Amino acid sequence: MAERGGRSGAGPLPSRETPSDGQAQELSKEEKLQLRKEKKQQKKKRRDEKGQPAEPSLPGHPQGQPPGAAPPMLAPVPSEGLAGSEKPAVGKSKAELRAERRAKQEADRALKQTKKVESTPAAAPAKPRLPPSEPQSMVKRVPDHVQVDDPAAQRRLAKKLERQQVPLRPDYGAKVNLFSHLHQYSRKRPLTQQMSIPSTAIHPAVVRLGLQYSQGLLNGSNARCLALLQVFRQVIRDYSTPPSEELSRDLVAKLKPYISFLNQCRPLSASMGNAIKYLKKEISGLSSTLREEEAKGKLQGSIEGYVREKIHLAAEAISKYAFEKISDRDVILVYGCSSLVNRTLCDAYANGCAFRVIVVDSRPRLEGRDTLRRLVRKGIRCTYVMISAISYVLPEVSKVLLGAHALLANGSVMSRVGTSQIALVSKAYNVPVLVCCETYKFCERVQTDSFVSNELDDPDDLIMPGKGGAQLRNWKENSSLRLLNLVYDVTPPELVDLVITDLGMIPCTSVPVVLRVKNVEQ
Amino acid sequence: MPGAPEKESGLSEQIEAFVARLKRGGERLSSEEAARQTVGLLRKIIGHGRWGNAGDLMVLIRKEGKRMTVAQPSETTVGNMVRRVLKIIREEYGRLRGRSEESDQQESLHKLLTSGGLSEDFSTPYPPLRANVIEAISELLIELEGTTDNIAMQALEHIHSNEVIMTIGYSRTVEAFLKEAARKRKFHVIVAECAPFCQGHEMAVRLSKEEIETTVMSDAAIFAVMSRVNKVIIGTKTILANGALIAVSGTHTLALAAKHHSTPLIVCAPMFKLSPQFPNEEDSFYKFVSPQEVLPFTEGEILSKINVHCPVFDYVPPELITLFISNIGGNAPSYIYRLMSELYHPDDHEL
Amino acid sequence: MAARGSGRRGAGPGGARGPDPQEEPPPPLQAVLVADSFNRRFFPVSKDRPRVLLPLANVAMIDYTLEFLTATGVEETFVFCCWKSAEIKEHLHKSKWCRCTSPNKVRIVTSDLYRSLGDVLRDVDAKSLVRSDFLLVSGDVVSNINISTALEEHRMRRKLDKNVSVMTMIFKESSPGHRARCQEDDIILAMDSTTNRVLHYQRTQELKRFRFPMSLFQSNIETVEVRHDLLDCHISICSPQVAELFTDNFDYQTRDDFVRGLLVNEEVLGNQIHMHVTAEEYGARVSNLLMYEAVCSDIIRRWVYPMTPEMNFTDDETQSYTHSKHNIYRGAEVSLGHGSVLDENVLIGQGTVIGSNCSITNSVVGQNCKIGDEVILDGAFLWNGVHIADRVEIWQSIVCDEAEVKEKVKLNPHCVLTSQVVVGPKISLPAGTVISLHSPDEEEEDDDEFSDDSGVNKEENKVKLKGYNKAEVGSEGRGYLWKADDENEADEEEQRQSLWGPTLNLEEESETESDLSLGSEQPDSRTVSPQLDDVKVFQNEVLGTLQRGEEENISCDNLVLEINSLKYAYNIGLKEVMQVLSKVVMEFPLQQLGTELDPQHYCVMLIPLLKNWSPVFKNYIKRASDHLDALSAIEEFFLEHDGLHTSIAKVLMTFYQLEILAEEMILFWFSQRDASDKGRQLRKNQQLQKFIQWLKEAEEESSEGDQD
Amino acid sequence: MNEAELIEAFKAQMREDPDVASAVAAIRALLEFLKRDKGETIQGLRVNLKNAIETLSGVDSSVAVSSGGELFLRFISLTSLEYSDYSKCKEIMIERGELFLRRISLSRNKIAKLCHTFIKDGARILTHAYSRVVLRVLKAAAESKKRFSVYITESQPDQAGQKMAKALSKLNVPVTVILDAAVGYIMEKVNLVIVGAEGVVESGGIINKIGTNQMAVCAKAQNKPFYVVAESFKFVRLFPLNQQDVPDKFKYKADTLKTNRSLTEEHPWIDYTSPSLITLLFTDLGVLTPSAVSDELIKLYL
Repeated sequence: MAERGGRSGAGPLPSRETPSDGQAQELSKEEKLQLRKEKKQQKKKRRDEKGQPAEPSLPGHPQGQPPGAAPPMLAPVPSEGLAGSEKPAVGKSKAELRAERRAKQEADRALKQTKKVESTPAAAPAKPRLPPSEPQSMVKRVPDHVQVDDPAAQRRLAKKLERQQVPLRPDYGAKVNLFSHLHQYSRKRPLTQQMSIPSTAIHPAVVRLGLQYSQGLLNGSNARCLALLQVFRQVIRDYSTPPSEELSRDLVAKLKPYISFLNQCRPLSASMGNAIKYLKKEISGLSSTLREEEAKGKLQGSIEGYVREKIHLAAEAISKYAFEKISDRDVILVYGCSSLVNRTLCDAYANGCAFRVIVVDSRPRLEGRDTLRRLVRKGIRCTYVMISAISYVLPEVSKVLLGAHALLANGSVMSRVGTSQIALVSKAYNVPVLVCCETYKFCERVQTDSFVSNELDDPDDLIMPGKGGAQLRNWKENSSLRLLNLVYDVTPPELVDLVITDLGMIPCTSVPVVLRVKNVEQ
Repeated sequence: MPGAPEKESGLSEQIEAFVARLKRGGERLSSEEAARQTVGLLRKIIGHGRWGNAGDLMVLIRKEGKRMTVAQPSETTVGNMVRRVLKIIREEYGRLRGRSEESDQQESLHKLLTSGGLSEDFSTPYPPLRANVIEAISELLIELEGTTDNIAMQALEHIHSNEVIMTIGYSRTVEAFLKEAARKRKFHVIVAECAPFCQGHEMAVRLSKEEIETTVMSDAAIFAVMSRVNKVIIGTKTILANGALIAVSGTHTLALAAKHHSTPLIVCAPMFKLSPQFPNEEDSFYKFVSPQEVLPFTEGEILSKINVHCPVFDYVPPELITLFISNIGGNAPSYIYRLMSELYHPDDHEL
Repeated sequence: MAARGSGRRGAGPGGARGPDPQEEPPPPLQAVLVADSFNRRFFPVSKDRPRVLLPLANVAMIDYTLEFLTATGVEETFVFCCWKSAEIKEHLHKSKWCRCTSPNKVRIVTSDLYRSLGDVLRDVDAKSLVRSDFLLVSGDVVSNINISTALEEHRMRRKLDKNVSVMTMIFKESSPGHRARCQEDDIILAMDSTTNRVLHYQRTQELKRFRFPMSLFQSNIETVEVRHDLLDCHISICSPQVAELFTDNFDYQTRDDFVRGLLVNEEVLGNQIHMHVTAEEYGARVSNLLMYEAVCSDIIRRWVYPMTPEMNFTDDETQSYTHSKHNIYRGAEVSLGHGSVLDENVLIGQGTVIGSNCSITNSVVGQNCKIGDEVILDGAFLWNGVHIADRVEIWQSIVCDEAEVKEKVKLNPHCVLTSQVVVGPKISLPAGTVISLHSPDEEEEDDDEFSDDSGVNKEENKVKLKGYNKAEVGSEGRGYLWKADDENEADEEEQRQSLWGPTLNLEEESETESDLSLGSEQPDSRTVSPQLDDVKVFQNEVLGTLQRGEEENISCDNLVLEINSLKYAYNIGLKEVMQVLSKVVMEFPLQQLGTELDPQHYCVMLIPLLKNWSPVFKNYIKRASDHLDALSAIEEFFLEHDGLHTSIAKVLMTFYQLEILAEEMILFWFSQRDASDKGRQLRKNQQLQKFIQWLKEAEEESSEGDQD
Repeated sequence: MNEAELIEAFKAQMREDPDVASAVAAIRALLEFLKRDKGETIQGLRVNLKNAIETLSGVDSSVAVSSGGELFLRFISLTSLEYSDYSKCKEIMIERGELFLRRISLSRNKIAKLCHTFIKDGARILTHAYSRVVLRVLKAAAESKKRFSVYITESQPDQAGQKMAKALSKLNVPVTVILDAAVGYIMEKVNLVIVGAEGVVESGGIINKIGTNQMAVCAKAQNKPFYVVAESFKFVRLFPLNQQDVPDKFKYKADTLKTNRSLTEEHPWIDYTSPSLITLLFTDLGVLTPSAVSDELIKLYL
């Protein structure tokens, strides 16, 4: 308790960070593990002291933003772990250690259980005639990255990571209450800082990819997914089955830490999730009779196949369908930067369709500028406005063309934040809203608002570059000021007129239908 | 009077400077200042100007007023103040003529039926008119001083504890309003930053200084977050005769989002922002600044091939607004027309 | 002199001792506006209207400049006019700037003797007009920059290390390839990014590779930055020293001379130049028609906010516009026929009538124009009172006041019709056509602004070109094609080039041609001036050449060739060539036989030589500056040899008769106040006086001759 | 002055000036009646006028007439309050009556002046049936060098739209006549809707030629502004809740009402448009929001 009090009362973040970072460098991995154990130990003790239920609502608790008035700062998980538990780390009885080990084993078993449950939906389609939206997928575990406020889940995560020898990424800055269940990372402190490189556990290609994700060099669910698959191909190429192991098992096991590493760098996109699911299925589907080379070849092939048909061909098909909907003298409004939409427009223009484009953009990402450059280079007439000015341009717009991050089973569209807003205003000016989305981005999740499962980007991005940024620059010192840099939002189905997919044009309410069909055909 | 000429030249220089400032986009000139300066100048004009009777005075005011108004159409308060002054002149003149108040109200069916003579003339000179008018104007100035506080006073009637309030950009009135409420109650404010100028940042910082829990977010997130908001409280540039707003761009989106989640939208605006114009000449209300704000010049060659727009204001139709809070209390948009007719004389609607 | 003195003194302790906080408030900001470009880039357009009065979006350029100055807090502006000064005066008197209420007092200074920026600044110094730091701009700068910060920095610097920094140039960040970046003004410069000090400054035009002096990088400045992403706004904050420096160094003609001069022998003068880079605001100079186009459309696209058409900053009621979507600006009582579309970025002046089914985009239409039916205007700039008949197409061209385009005419990109020209019907002008009522060869007569292309085979031109060529301007056309006929191809090139900037034909440009096209900015495009010893050697070489020429009387052309080759060999600037040549020639007689001889004898010796070599001189003495150089060289010579004073008149006479030196220039040279006392008493010499007198008369009657 | 004369006077008014609003005609007739009235007391006068109004609405059962009549009555009573002596009072009435008529004769121009600024260059306008005021407004717009095109519903059963179309094409405004059923189709093309009104009721809603309501509903659905232009003498003290609530005497022509057949298979001639569907009303009293209308009426009658 006392120590906790000290912690919550601790001064501004940096002062707390530095020691932890310092250790991150000097401590060897073993020591770290050691310390982690300590921490868990104490946590357990603490939990025993006071009942589980009370915990999350306790003010100033390390994790778990309590409702109502927020404490000044959230102590990032590992740092406080380290900060808290050095001194006791020295003396320690064998018994305690043993006890821990036992506890650990139990936990592992428990985890295995959950893993099984989790993997069922992936397996589910294998069973013929069974629609995927049956019980199993309902009991599907809530992903860790949306329950940061639940210490139990966090501990589970931490445990899992450390078993996989993946460092846990510290949260950054104070979070908005409403989003206290999400991670908030800082771009300036990537995961790799706390890793010994070359890492034994993680394939260098994956590390690179992870960095690219966390630094925001790779954006857009398509790009991210493609990159991921490329990396996996390389991983498989370099993989060799250790003796007395079965490829189909071991490879999956090997991939797991990679995935959770990437997940730490930046929560997986739906597209990536689906791709991974597919890959796992492929691997586990391998017949044990195959020789290693054949197996690897087979996997390589299936990955290529996936990329080809699910992404490239799909895009082609979509741009074909969309072309029917784009006519001369149209004024088309696009938002942000969607590779699919860009491609569609360029194709349409190449096919001699004379239309104008209005590119809408929003801080802090300003991806629209990218779109703008591409389209202009192709020779398309463009207009560029900020999202706040849409109600000025909309009267002249004839169609709104939007990309999507994922299509959820209840028909709502998950996409770059701002998309829903544009759909809303377009409705007010009764301009039809079209969404382009490949079917491989469809997922069984359902979601009704933009809060439950979302992603927080680096809050520092909101600070205005140049002289304008003066006000916000030292927001961390200001206890009652929060910066919210949301990544996605959810557009309710009634705001979307139609979805263009590689299977043709469908109303977005019939997403579950598509999912069912897909699963059956697989 | 002695020294009149140089007084006048000095005055005309002041007017010149004011007009010039307005033309240059009125560097961060708040509406309240604009109003006060306008009234101040007009008072000077009345004080030093050469005029015999109410008639020529009104002509004079109209002339100068017009120049100030056209200098920056988006700054409607200037025009409003000119109209107020004209109204004052009419009233004072009427009083001197010994006409009772209500007989000089804007034309109505009633008047159409009853009143005898056609439009009155302002030709009869009354020596005390100058003094009276100036006095009345001074009162107007005093009224202007107090507006913000009067609005802030009502804060507690509208904000209960623990609610989540959204606002956009920066507005002195709203700032005062929220701070007032914060003295008694705890609540959470979400500020849309309002790109490209991001006045929202300033707002957020100022609020958080008062220990109000504040969150800044980009404009794109307005709709995403709206579902958790209990009230939207915004300021505005202008209230139009039909109860619509000309407010900082992004407000329309905000209002639509509020409507979609049927969240009440409250507008804090002092009376001097009421403008008897109708949204037909929208274009003149819209104000466009340099594309630089949106897309930097360094973007290079593509600039010549594209169009970049950076409107400063939005038009928000009245049906999206729940309530107006002005320095004289709360009103529904449907009642704005009445306030208008009390503030301005119909003949002055176009200067 | 003062400048240098103070410069050195300040270098030491000044830097250490910071500025004391309580200073007297800075004096009212002054500005020097040069309402003349001292070149003829805009000929023939600027024959009818001085350049600063050309309308940008229907408002004269100079108004933008003045508005910029006023907005940025200038309280007194000196407008220096030369070419067509009367018109400028009139315009200014009518404008709001001369009202008593204007916060910016505008004083107009006119003189026909200004031949370059240098002259203006010398005059500023002579009249001692500026009291403290002042803004230096030319009358064709469009900008909304608020220089207060730059000014602050400037003053601070000057306070910190006693007046070492004499000038702060203002640049705007803009990536290469930006349309508003004028290729001619394209620069590359090296700066000290900590102090913002300019270390090296160089024009990039038609330079394949750049040379930076090693010293740049050897010097103890650790943060050297080489930048090519800057656009020169042609706005500079100058300290009074600048004017003095111009006075001290007579050869400074343009600001670039000054800058280079200062940078090259910085250690000598001990003066520095600093720079201020702005990212947000806008600033550009209309230096050719391409820039005209660019700046115009930038104004329409509101880059120069708040100086937008509908703001009507000139307070001219005929200039009130309403602004609506897609940057459409309409003046009062504009009438549009049914089916006519204003697509985007269009400005239409008051009282213009447009027929039906026209399509207009990215264009500016002046006041009281008449436009027929089914007209297509794209990137067209019509000035006031233009008449466009039906079915006309105009692409990226300029049609000046009261010009008329008959039906079915097509103007291809970069055509220019100056005022009152009539073209058509039913012809299509090829790209880059320039048509004016002034025939290209009448220049020499009405040539106030003395400049380059003096009489390139005017004789044969004289003969032809009376009456308009129907083939060129159409059956009902009126106007001369400003494209000389085959035998002087260069001339035509130059003509088009000088109007629309270089982008049009960047192919091979012979030395002379670029001279012509670049007008007074010409010296800049050459690299840093050479070391003195080079010049010495060169001089001897030239002397040798001439002697040989004398002995084996080689033809002048060959001599020229020789000299040119030498020039390149030693990398000598035209200026130096001028001086050296005249010097050598003057000294030639003395070289021949013993040093001292009496004036008559000397003249007898000299004059035939001059006669022989006049072609050589002619080849080099082209531009105004050349004349002055020659004259100064001559003066120098006579100052050295007091004995020969008396013969100066005779010598000049011969130069004049041989049409080597022009009378204006001689007069101008003579009228320079700021010569050394020796120079003055040289001028006292009465033969010279007489000669000058005679010249003056001659000029008067010739000018009288012009009137009728 | 007996009924026949009165009716004759009324008809005469309509005949000699086809452009006159029936309300104005009624008021003129009544004024005439007043002049010739032999009565000695205010009360008597009132009674006679009441009957007179009855007879007039017998001739023309439109809302306009009754509103005009009511207005006149109100006017009488207001004046009578000021002057006790009857004869004095009467001449005042007559004098003011003339004045009043002169005033309202100007009202259309006033409205045109107010409203035409709302028509932007290149606008596409939808209007309904034939309305003199709308015509005047469009004329004003055309005169101010604005280019706009107009869609008109032909408006069965009397095809009033055709008449409007002719009038407009005289002003060489491009005009298209559309089916009444095509309103929903055309709505997304147009920028604004302008209609006239027979009567403006207390709620701020209007009573107008059948088909107006559907037009208003469509406009609302597509968020297009729906403007009403009407002179102030069309304001009538009436508060219909819905179509049923509008009195039959307004819905059907006077003669159909006389032939007391069951009205079930008769086509109503007018419908009621609720204020929530109306963006703005342009009257000679200025530009009013629907809520301002009741304000006016209250001022007059309370």
